[in-house]
Amino acid sequence: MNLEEVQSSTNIAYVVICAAMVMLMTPGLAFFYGGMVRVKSALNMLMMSFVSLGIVSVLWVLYGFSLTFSETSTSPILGNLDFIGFQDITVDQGELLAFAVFQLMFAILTPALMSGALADRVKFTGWVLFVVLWVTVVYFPVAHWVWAVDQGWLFNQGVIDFAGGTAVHINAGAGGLAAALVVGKRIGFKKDPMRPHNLPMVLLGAGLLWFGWFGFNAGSALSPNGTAAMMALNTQLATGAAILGWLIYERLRHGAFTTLGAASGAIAGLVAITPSGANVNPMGAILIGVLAGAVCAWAVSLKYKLGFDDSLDVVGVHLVGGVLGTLLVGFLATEGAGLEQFGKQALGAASVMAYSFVVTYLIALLVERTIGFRASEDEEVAGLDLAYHAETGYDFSQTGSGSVPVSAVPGAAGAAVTGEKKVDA
Amino acid sequence: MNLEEVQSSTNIAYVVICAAMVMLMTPGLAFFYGGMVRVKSALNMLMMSFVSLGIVSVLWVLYGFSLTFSETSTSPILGNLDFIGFQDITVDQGELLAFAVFQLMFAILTPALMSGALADRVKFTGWVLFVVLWVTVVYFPVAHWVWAVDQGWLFNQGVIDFAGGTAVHINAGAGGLAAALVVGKRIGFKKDPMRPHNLPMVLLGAGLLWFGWFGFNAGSALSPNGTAAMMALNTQLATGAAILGWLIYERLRHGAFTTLGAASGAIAGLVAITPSGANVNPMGAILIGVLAGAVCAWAVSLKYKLGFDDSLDVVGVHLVGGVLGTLLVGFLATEGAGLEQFGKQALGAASVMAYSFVVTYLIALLVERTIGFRASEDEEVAGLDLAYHAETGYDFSQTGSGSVPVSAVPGAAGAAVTGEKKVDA
Amino acid sequence: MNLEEVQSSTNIAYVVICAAMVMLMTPGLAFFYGGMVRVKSALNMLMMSFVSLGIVSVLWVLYGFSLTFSETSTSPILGNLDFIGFQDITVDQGELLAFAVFQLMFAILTPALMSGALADRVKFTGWVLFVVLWVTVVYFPVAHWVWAVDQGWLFNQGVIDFAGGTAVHINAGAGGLAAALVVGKRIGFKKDPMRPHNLPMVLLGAGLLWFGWFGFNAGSALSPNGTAAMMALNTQLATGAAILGWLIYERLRHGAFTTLGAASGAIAGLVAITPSGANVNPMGAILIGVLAGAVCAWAVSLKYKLGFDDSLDVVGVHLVGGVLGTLLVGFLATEGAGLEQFGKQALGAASVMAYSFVVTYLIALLVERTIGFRASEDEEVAGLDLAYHAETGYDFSQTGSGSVPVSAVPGAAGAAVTGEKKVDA
Amino acid sequence: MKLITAVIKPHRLDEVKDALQAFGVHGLTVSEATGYGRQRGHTEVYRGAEYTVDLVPKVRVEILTEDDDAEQIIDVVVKAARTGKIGDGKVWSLPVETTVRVRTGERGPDAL
Amino acid sequence: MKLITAVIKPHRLDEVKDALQAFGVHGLTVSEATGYGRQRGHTEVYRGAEYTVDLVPKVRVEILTEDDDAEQIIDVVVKAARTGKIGDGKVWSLPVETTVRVRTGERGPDAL
Amino acid sequence: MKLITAVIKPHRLDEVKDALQAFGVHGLTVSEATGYGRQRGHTEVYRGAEYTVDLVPKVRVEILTEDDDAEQIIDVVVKAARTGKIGDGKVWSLPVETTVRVRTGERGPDAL
Ligand SMILES: Nc1ncnc2c1ncn2[C@@H]1O[C@H](COP(=O)(O)OP(=O)(O)O)[C@@H](O)[C@H]1O
Ligand SMILES: Nc1ncnc2c1ncn2[C@@H]1O[C@H](COP(=O)(O)OP(=O)(O)O)[C@@H](O)[C@H]1O
Ligand SMILES: Nc1ncnc2c1ncn2[C@@H]1O[C@H](COP(=O)(O)OP(=O)(O)O)[C@@H](O)[C@H]1O
Repeated sequence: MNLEEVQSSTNIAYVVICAAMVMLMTPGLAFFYGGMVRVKSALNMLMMSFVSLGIVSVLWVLYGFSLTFSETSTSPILGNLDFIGFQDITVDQGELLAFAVFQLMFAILTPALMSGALADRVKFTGWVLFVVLWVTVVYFPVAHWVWAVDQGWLFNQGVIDFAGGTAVHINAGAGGLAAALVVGKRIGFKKDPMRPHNLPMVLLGAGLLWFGWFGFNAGSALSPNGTAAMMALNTQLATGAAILGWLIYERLRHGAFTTLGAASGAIAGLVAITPSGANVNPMGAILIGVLAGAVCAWAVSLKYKLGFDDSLDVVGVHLVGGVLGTLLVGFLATEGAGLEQFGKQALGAASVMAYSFVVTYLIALLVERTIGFRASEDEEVAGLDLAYHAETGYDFSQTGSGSVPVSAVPGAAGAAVTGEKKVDA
Repeated sequence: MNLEEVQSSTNIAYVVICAAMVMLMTPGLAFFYGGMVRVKSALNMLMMSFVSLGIVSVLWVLYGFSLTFSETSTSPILGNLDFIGFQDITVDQGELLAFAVFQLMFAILTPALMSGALADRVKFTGWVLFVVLWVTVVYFPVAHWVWAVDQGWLFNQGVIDFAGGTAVHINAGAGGLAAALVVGKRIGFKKDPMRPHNLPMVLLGAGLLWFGWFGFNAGSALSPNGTAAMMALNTQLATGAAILGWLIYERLRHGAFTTLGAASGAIAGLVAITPSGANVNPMGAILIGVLAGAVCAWAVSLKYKLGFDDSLDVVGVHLVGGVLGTLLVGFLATEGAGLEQFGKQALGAASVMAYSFVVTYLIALLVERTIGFRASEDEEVAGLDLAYHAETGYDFSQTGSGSVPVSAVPGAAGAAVTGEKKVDA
Repeated sequence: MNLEEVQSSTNIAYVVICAAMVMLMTPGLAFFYGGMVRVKSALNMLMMSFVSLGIVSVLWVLYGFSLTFSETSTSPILGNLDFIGFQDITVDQGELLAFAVFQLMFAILTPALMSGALADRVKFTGWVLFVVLWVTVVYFPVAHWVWAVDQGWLFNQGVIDFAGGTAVHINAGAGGLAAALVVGKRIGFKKDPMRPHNLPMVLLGAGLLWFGWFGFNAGSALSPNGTAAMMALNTQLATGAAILGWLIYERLRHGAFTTLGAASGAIAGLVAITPSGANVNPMGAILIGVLAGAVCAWAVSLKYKLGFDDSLDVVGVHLVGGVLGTLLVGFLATEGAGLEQFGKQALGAASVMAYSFVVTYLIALLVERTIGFRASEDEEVAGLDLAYHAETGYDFSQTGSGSVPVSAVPGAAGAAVTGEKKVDA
Repeated sequence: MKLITAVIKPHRLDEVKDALQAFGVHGLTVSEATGYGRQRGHTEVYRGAEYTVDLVPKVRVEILTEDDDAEQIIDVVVKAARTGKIGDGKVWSLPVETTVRVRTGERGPDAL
Repeated sequence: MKLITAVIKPHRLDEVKDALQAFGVHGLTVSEATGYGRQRGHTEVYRGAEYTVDLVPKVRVEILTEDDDAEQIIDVVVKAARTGKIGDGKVWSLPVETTVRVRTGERGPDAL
Repeated sequence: MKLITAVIKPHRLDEVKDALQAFGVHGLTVSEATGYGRQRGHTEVYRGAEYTVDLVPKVRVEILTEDDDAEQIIDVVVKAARTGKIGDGKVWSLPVETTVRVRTGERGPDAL
């Protein structure tokens, strides 16, 4: 046992636990989004996130990790196939394994973020195909650009993106917008009220996201050091400040301090502080937070002004918050702030945004033209939960069976058994 | 300060935090199960888990830890009484203390797992007595067999059970089946619909379980090293793959991708990967996961075919998943895979299953014959929440008091105060 | 890299992750309290906690951390202004930064605890002002008294308060009582039923609090060592024992084992073990827990006997549990127990209680006399959610829009658009 | 036309529905209710405060029918809903003046 | 027999129940409703989208009674439910043709 | 006075409300219901157990009105609620004997 090994053990402990925390962000996101939609499609919203946990985990081992972080790639654009199937990675490479599971959680979360733009109106199978294509063609390359040390072209340009302002938030925000444009507006957009069916669930999601984000941001240091500690502090400060920013904007503009605003402000702050890492100081973090809260509070109204149905404000929060945070580092960085760094930041933001928007648009079109992306009108009106999941979110009825008499029917693959539920017998 | 002390400090940090994560699994389980039952017994379902947190914590200090992990025992069957009351353990033994609190969480979770087999129909006092007897007579010995290094007979046989495929999941699965047989079926089993009252709560439980399971699985390395990192990765991969396995089976067989299926698949994958640790590689973990998802999705229908009321599928998920995972290691282990290891795995699975089934059956009978285990028909029909907990899970009514006029009554120990609530005055 | 640096890295990992866990306690508290109130003010209850996350984060950087923990202060009463704005703290001071973010979470949680005493009846703006004043005038000084090593007067007296029995729980309990007296009783107190609207949410809150409390208690060691491990174990034991203590009391006194009792018992146990740290042994922790459970179960009835409306029992649980835990250490400490230590403990408890009660009373009066603290009768009857947050917690209706036809109205700053929702356009 | 309303125990809904279907009634409307009468509620306890909750969960079933079938339908419902214990509920009928099927505008018996 | 229906403010339910009990009515059925009339709802705001929610929560109380008591019961309800502010609600009565107690099959006044 | 009850599809509630308002009806009471008739429910699947859920969500709208307006109001409701697909629901009217405005005690037409 030597010093390096003990430090490595500490790093593994840190990164593994942070990975678990980031894992929890995807269920957290599911609740954050799920509480915001109408009850008839709440389960579908939850499932859009949960299925990403399934799909991306498998793709990551198959080729995702390799395409993103293969150590031997020489391409500024994409990794190579050396890590395919994790064939040669053994338990002796503890830090690499910890890094692999940590980064996997980012790859799971990013497509899930886009589901908010598509709430209540897409086919579940279409979404599954979309996620497969999107992580492959958009996420893995972009993450390589930004994070593959000494390899990715944005990394080499000196773009500061500590934990994912570009690769995660701008990427998901631009992609979400493109997909929402392809899929079209919800029936009743701008006309029907579509109020959140469960605001405490939204806050639960926000709370879990916030908790997990410490793993996301501070964990991105990969080794627990002063940078990690500063990032943890900055994460808390920006988030707290963004809650205040959003609430104050909302109170002035709409007359109430809303719960949804507090939750949204927290997320906006978390998004905006993500790129900076320990490159800003605590006062800088507060400034980033309060600006992100107020600007995103304003930005969520863009969808009504411009008429695109980004249902749960992926653009307003993730794209705008991500861009804001990415650009502000240019000016607020404790080292090297100035026009030059700002230029680099703008380059990073713009190139990820453009690439993600265009390619996602094409992917969404492809899904729509092949297996279909948009749900049918009847499915959408009745609610996607019944249409794709054959379930109802809640049953608080007195009868304990939904006041709904139930009788057996011919199932997909079974015989009818009238008068009682059909089981797999 | 020397190297060993710093490594020890790292280990303590790791194990203490993992212990907290495993603690959270029991509330997670409570939500996972609680969301699945009808509203009228939801609180009872939650309480069956929460009371285990109380009971087992106390028993652990009194004698549980000693019977399981006493360092000086020479018995292959049971520990001795050296650690009774933790009398001689001091703050100098940090790693031992961390291990004690970490393992305590496993002892809490395992009996709680069985509550799913007994949903909606057992007396709360009966359950309390059952948990006391069960951890004492079943869990502490079996955990000693499997995990007491160089002591337990299954450990000495070379059975691979990294984090609890046998001691936790097969144990709880077989015990749950036995108890369900003694207690009998819910009124209306196979006839009434008994749909989950809150599926988002089921997903919340699944999310918290998943998060905590990183502590459970990766934490079982006790020191953060390559094994821990590999286990963390494998945990994520098997779980993700199992979601896909379950959803695909369900879509083919029943025509829908259900939310309950996704949640159940995740748990099935977590269960099945538990025994392997870092003994399988990532592709092996994916294989274990996808098989666990599909097989368990099929196995939950056994209760209808065979006619036992394992209400929330403890058998279908924990017993079947646990056996599958335990056996598959025999073939998939990166070192020493083959028929011999398979034989050892089968021995471990079979002996735990047999012991747990028989002894649990007797314990359940004892409880039924003494203080009574099964609830009365009236209590069951009206719902256990009112019967044992004098509470109602939810009150979303406009009146804020349940549209229910309330007036005071003679309480257990108080005088009647007509027309208003009786308080402890 | 030297040994000290590696140990420092371990400490940072530990403290940063514990800080994240303590952060999660405030959302946990929000759910714990939020589930207990009537549905019409549930969001307001949640917001009272969430806004503390915003306010205190900002104040902490501005002056809070400096007033509490400035390293160069010579005052036994208050820190100095050396750390104002965190101006001179850099990433080289990793442990200090980690400590700062860790302690920030305590400063956020403590005022939030008081919100339970004020449920359903205070102006949101009044609460905001109250939190600002309270942390400044009460929390920062008191935390300095107790925790500023070699500076605070209670610290120098030798009062044992490992993780916050005095500074957090007695402080919040006494403050909550004072504020509740100023604000007055809820309309219908003692007459109307005010049953919890969502007990599973209460349990969710309790579960998250419990999880986070491992960070709170064990994390307070600041370095992972035997003390940390013992504290983690004791935390679990006292909490488990307190659940049993509360449930048994309740069963004997009121005839039922309630879910709310189990959740409340857990919190009572967590509160009571907080001051002891590793100063008691595991059997002592169990004793503290079981006493805390039973005594707090009795103490929550005081509000009906004495006629003050401490709505969610901040006094019964935090003040009584905090005093109990603080005093019991005097007798149960493994080193130096006895009358002398008991005297010190009593001094600590009494001085914090007296200071907090008096100063909080004045602050609450000030808020009431200036911008107003108590909500109007109409707002209270209709529910604070609509009055201050313009939201409804849940909408499970079939129409997906609350069976509530919705049409646009002139908003705070917009033009009327009849027949459809008004948006920010 | 008559409107028959039945306030019954929730767990008898299935039986009532089946019996009505067997009789030939092919439509009904159901809603949740609570009520009290001879049957009173239960006690709930929250942190030592004991409440009597008077109102017991019930289900309300409404059936529009032609005059001639009304008496028989009442009998069918009463029989299917009965458990013999207090709280079984009430059935009553009201005279209806007009009935319309929304989809077609048909009136009277054709609307059923 | 009459069926008296009252749509009232939720927080007056206790008073109405108590007043009816004092008067001698020992059974009633309650359900949740929303409504509007002179009293309109409130504004809600979700991420800057402002909604007017027109419908206000109400509670519906139904009482079956003999013809002779109907007028008095209406008065009792009206008095107990009144706050004097708009939105206090409406009470109306309908003629009932048959009433049956499910448990016993008793009809008419005996069914109450 | 008449009591007009409409059991309609939930997502037609807005249209019905708007149409009534346009017609001049300024009060109504709404509650949740489920029902079945020609339109049956859907299948749900939970861990391989398939259920047919017969009852379909509906909304019940009640309007008290003077006798003269009743027919027209029925027409307004029927028109606004119609989608032309099965399950559009039913509208019926009952004769009301007394109506009281709780706030003022006014009776009859003045109570509306
Ligand atoms: N006078 C009444 N008016 C309206 N509903 C009533 C009346 N009396 C009883 N009910 C309804 O019938 C239900 C059962 O009545 P109850 O007297 O408890 O039982 P039973 O009819 O078997 O004697 C009550 O819960 C209530 O919903
Ligand atoms: N014409 C009507 N038909 C049915 N219900 C009505 C009618 N008018 C009012 N209501 C019910 O009565 C409630 C109170 O009516 P409103 O006009 O607001 O107050 P008030 O009766 O005190 O003037 C409404 O919320 C609604 O539920
Ligand atoms: N006989 C009946 N009595 C009471 N309600 C009925 C009756 N028949 C139908 N309904 C109600 O009307 C709704 C629509 O009826 P349905 O037969 O499905 O459609 P449609 O009227 O368009 O043919 C049902 O869901 C139910 O709520």
